[in-house]
Amino acid sequence: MTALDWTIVALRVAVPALTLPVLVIPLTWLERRGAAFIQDRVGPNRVGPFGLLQAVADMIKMFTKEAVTPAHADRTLYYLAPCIAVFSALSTFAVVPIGPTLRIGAREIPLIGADINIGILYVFAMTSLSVYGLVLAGWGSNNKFSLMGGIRSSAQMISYELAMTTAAAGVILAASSFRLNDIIAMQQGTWLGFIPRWNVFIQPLGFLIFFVSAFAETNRLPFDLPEAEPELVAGYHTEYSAMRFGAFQMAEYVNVVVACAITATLYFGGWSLPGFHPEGLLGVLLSVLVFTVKTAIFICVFIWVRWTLPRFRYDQLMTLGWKALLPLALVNLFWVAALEMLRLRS
Amino acid sequence: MSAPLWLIPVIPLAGFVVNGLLGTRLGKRFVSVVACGAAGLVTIAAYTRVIPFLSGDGAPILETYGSWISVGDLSLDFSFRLDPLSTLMLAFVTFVAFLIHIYATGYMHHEATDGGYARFFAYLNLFLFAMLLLVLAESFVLMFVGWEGVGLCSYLLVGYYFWEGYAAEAGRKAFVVNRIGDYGFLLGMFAIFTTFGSLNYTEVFSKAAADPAKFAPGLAIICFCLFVGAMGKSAQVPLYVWLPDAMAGPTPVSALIHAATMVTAGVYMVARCNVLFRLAPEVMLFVAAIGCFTAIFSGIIAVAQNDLKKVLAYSTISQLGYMFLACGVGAFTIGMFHVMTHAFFKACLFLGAGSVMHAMSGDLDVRHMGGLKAKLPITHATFLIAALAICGIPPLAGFFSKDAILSASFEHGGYGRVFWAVALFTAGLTAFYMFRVVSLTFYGRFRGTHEQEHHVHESPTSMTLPLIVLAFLSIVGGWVGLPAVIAENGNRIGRFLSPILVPIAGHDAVHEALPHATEWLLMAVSVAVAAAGILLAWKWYAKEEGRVPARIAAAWPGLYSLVADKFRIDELYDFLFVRPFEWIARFLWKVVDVLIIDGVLNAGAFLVELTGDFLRFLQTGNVRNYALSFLIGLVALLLLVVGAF
Amino acid sequence: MIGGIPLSDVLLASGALFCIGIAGALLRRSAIQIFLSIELMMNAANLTLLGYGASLPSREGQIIVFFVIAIAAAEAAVGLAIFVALFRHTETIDVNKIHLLKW
Amino acid sequence: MSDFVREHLLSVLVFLPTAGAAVLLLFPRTLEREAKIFGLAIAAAVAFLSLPLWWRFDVLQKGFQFREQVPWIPPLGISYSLGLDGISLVLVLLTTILTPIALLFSLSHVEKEVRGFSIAFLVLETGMLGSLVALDLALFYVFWEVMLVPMYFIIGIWGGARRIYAAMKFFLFTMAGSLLMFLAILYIAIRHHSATGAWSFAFEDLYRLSFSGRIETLLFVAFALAFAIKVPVFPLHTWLPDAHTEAPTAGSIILAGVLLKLGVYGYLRFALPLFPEAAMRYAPWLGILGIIGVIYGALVAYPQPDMKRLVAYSSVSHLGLVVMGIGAFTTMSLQGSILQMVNHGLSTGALFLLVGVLYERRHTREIDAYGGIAGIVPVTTALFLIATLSSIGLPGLNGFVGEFLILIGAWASPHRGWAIAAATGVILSAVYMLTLVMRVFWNPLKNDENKKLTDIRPSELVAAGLLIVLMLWIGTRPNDVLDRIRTSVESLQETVSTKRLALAEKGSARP
Amino acid sequence: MSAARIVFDLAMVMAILFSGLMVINRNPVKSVLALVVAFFGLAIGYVLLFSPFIAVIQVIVYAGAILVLFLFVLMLLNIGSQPHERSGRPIQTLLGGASVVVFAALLLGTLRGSGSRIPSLSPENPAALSDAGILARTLFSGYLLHFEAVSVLLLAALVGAFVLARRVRRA
Repeated sequence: MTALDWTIVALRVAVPALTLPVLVIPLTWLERRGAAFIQDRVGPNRVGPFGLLQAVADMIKMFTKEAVTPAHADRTLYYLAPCIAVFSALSTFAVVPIGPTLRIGAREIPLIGADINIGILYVFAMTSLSVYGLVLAGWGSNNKFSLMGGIRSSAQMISYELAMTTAAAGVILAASSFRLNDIIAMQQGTWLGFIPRWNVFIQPLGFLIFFVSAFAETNRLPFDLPEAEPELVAGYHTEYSAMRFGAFQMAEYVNVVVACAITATLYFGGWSLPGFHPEGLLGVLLSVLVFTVKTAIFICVFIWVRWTLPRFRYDQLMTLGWKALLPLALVNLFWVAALEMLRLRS
Repeated sequence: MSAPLWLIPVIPLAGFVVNGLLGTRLGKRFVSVVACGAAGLVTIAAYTRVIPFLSGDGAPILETYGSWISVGDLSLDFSFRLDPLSTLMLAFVTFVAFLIHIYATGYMHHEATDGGYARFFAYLNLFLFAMLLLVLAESFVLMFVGWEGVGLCSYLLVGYYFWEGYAAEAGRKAFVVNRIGDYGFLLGMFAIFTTFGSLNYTEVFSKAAADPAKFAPGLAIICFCLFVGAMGKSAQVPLYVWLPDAMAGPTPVSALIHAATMVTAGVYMVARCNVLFRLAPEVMLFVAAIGCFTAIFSGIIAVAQNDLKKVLAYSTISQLGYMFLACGVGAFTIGMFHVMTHAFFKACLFLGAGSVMHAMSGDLDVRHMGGLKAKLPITHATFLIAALAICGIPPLAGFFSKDAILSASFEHGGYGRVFWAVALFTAGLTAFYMFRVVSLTFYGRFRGTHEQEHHVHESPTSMTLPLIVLAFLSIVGGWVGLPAVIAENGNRIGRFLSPILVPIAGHDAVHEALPHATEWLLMAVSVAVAAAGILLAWKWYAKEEGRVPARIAAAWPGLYSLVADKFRIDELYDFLFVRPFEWIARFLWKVVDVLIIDGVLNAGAFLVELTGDFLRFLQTGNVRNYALSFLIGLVALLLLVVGAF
Repeated sequence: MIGGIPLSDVLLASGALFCIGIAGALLRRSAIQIFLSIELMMNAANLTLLGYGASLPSREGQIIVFFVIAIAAAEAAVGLAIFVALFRHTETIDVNKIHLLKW
Repeated sequence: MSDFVREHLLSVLVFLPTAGAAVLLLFPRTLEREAKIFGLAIAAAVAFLSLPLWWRFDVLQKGFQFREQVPWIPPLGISYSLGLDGISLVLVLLTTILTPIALLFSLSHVEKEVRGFSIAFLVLETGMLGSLVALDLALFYVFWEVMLVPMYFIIGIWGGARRIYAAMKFFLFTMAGSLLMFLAILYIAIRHHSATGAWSFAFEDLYRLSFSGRIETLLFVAFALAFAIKVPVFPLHTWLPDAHTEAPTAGSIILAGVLLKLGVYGYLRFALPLFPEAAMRYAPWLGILGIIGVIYGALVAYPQPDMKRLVAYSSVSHLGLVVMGIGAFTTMSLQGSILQMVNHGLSTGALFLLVGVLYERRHTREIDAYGGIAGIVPVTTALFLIATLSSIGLPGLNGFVGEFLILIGAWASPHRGWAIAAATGVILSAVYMLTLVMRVFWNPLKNDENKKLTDIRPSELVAAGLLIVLMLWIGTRPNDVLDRIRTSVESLQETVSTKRLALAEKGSARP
Repeated sequence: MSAARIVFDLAMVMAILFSGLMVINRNPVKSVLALVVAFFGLAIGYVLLFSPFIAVIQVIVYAGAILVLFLFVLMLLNIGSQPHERSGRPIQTLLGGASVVVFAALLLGTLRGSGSRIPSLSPENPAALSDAGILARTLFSGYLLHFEAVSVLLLAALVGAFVLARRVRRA
């Protein structure tokens, strides 16, 4: 392998790893503006045009603030927790294809961190690890609110992971592959010329479940019980401040992005559009744009939902997860399986 | 037309079944009709066979109705035999039974419940069935069926008043003692089978008669065993104890079973096996001795008894002794002759006693009676006749048979003379105690309570009629066996029965007859003795109201009470057998079974428990101990494996 | 790209893990840690299975491991439930203090 | 269908009860009476189906009839092979007749866990029939143990006051024996394998084997012990009084009627042909133990204060006689013994049944609690009397024939003394049984509670009446039974003698 | 010395180290964590042994579910680090240690011996070995029954866990 190859590999890893954290900045702004808009407020508008720089300012504040460490905290875990959170969040993105394979001369550059044949499983593996961040934060900061948060998050994430995975199983079944690129590939083209062959149209139920579970997995409202202010102050990150708190924020937003990206990939054809065949560099860039837009839309939905829906009660959360989503996910799975059988017959 | 032999026992059996199943519901009248009907029918049926046979040449008739048991070389048939012996028995058994059935209808009339009444007659019919089976059987085993059957009926009828403790006891005693006899009988049969390879009379007797030398040695055992059976059934010393107690049963039963028929089964059996017995002289001697001893022994006891039926019971035993004496001295026919006559007069006596009892409203103690002659003329007359008959006063039935026995034992020579002397004395004794009761009952003044005195009355016809008939028979019954001295070949019965004395090769059955003079002398002596007995009793009890005996009793109180207590034989047996038996039984149960055997087992169980108690301490409940031991085991195994290669 | 791993490495690694597991299971007193050690042993076994599976080569190895993991999940669920129940009663997870199964 | 039944009559007989039990499982608890009736119906059906055996059985044919053979565990040569000879025939019929009778009696008496009761009985019947017709030692052992379990529950659940103790005792005794037997069976099978190279548990194969003296002795003892416990032979009998006494009436009926017989049956079917030499060597012991049993049982029965206990000990005595007959090993004694097994089943069954009738009314087995009730319950008394007479061997009833044959057979055998000793049982049995009758039914009526006694119920009457009819039948026509066992007994004797002959030759050949 | 081997050995070393930590650590939460890492290392190893599917399962199920469950329980019962106290059983500890050592010696010795027999593993087509699809086909054809059995087992475990952990209401 030449040095160039090495650099390309490095890029493939680095680009997402660097862009994602940066994305947090606009996202916080977007969120706050969105909140303001929904709540009919003005929102941040002092710092820079439309308060665009507000997020940057916050950034700086966080970096410069003193990081307080509680006396009785279990240091190792206390420090470890945010790192895990960020790590799991970022590493998930490694298998998400942001665009088709880029051909420059003889060289092929897949626009994806690592195109492993079990990509989707990898995603789940990583998300399942992300729980540790929260749990350890809860435990390490040695504070009953945090502890409660930790306990909640662990139970919640395991529960919803089930529903999520089962829903995704529908897609995997349809694509008969774990590889995300294959999943995108099978979603290209249209039915009757105008309906795109997106999974969402075949398995809307699956999509719904997946999306809802995504909220839970990312601890966003209406499922943000681990950090439910009224009861638990700030849940698992009560004791965190400064950049460590920032890390959690970052992790959360990265998770949101990833969740949306995955959703787009699984159910909305990822970077592909019906009737659009990316040619050359331009085409590739366009398709990346398509992907970004799709993701962005979902992010907006995330924000919208956050400021619209009230928080669930914990037992309701569990009930929903175990008694509603999981069975429905199974129903969806059977439905897909039935379709597949029919397809194989014909 | 003549009935098939199987029909004869079956008729009463049918009566038994009908009464047993329906009797309770259908009431006394129906029951008595069925029962007496059965008895009457069987009598008729029997005589349709008896009469032709009398005129015949006495050759046995065999009738076989299929096989009963056949295993290996043992094969038993339902086969019946009609020969002089069984004919004789058949003749008087059925007839007497019939009479007694009639009598019983009157006697049992006051029976409280229909159930009891039906039960009684059902048993009676069943008895008849068993008895006839016994008589007619052709093989030992079939006879044994009847043999035990009659035993059963006696048990049931003795225990008829089951709610009376003593009756229940007596019934059980009767059965058990009989069983002891049957034990002998069984072994006898086994021996016969192994010796002769068959249990049918015909084969056994013919083989024995044909080749005495071959079989003689084994026969002593066989005969002894059989005689043990006879002892049990015919109440000979030492197995006589059940008979007096058996008087607990209703009087007709005592008359039929314990006087006329069943108890004579032993004699019948011995006579039946005369061939075998004749080949075992030592056993013959034994039989005679036992008979003789029983006769006098129970005669003595009878003297001191105050219970009318008890007296009759002991006299029965004593008479049975006579019969065995006869058999013992080889005069089987005479024995059977006595069986017949005895059946008549003893039945009559018992029924008379029953009638008295009936009049005295159940009281049987002669000391409460007296002067009943006036109140019970018929009973008195018949009783008197029968009493004279048993005493051996000519020309009544008893005289001929008893005298024949006496002379037979006299002419038998050797021990025979001794037996003769004893028997003669017994005859006197018999006369004495019989007339003791006669005079105490019918003469002198009434010694009972007033209500008894008012209540006393002659019995109904149904009871008196049989009495009269039997009395008549006890007069004429003996005339079929007139001794040669009185009428040349007057001994019809002897001739009739002679075929059963199968001639044995090398044995001459005929023995030289005594000179007539001696015969006359003997007769005179016996009559004199009897008369003496009678007069003495009359004098002491009728005239002097028993002062003399009272004085005697006072003189030797020990002796008197001993006799009055029947020599305390029951107590002796109780001490010798019953108590040890119960003691051993308890010992085996409490000590061997519970203490030793179960003890050993429980000890084993306890040992296991103990071990467990120690081992359980390994159970520390500490997981790590278990894990550790587990690992150590694993290491050990690995070391083993590694060591292997 | 991959391959060329000597089996002995795999086996040694699994052996080492297994021994550590045993040590933990035997020497620790906290029920949880014992439990963890047992899980560790299972994984050691899995490693061996996969190692042989790869070297034979055969897919059975993976399949067995798959089952092992599934069963481990069940076992963990029940085991932990037992701990919870036990802790409610005894307020401890020190196995030395828990000997209810004693005679 | 009917053809199928004809073809596989034995299988049908053996497994119909279990099928019925399975169906019973579906019954809801509340349908108690129905459960009883259903159980009874099944048992009755089995009895009905078993009747053809009686006629279709070929009296003259040697060896087993109604054969069925299907490989069961081929690698071990274990096969499901059933067959019937005269000896098993009579016992099979005894079983199929006694079971419905027992259930018929229980119709009006079992209250607790009725469904389970019926099930237990049906399974028990399968076990009994199975071990009677199994011709494969493994199969036999399976059935043998199947028998054990339901009986254990029957005693332990529906029994009297000390039922647990009794059940335990029963179970441990029997188990101990049968385990020894199991070892022996395994050893034989292995020997067969090493001898022929083929695995087999089939009786026909195994009895071709011959063993050296000591081994044979050991094996024989193992077998004999198992069977002796079941019979039970004298020193091993103590489980029986407890089990019989504590078991519910129906249980006692079956226990006494059939289970005990299986001991003797097993001895005849397996121990004798497999180890003739040892069997013959130890026959005297057997006979003597039998005699001890006769006398001992009778003596111990006498002072018992408990009706059922008394009857139980009488069983010890009767079976002692049976064992003695087998020890004597003459044609007559053998046939007598087999017949006597049936007789004992009938008479003792009837006795237990009638004692049960009283027990269910007064709820006591104490003899002294009764007395003089003959007037109150005439029918019961009559039936009891008949049963008693049959049990003490009154000629004309079944008991006599068996006793007579055994005793005369023993007398004809070399051991004449046995007959003399054992015949005393004739006296003793009269003593204790009549004492029982006297103390229970006769004597003055002292206890007022007895005045309220009600006489036998129709269902009970039918049950008892059936038994008594059978008693009379066997008593008057024993040949019907004897004919059917004759050939089997003769062939048994000749197999034993031939095999002994062969052994003797080998012995002479091998110096 | 292929790259794969280096990576593998490193992963294994990591796994071993952290499992060691897991054992040594007094704080159960930390031991759990250590084990998570160890399993992660193992997962890497699995990938290199041509079984990525198993590797992922390992992470999802073990790291992601089972161990989280452990943590959950630890937190639920609030079990912090155990105060060090002498176990009342020195002999046992001694014996345990000894036998562990012996066992280790035996095991490793044996494995060395047997491992060296098969030089190194590089199957002709690793793709086939690591293809989840083929694996699935094998699993659902040849091992369907086992699979179903395990599913039943899991259900049973679910119910069992529920019943056991349920807080019993005392009347």
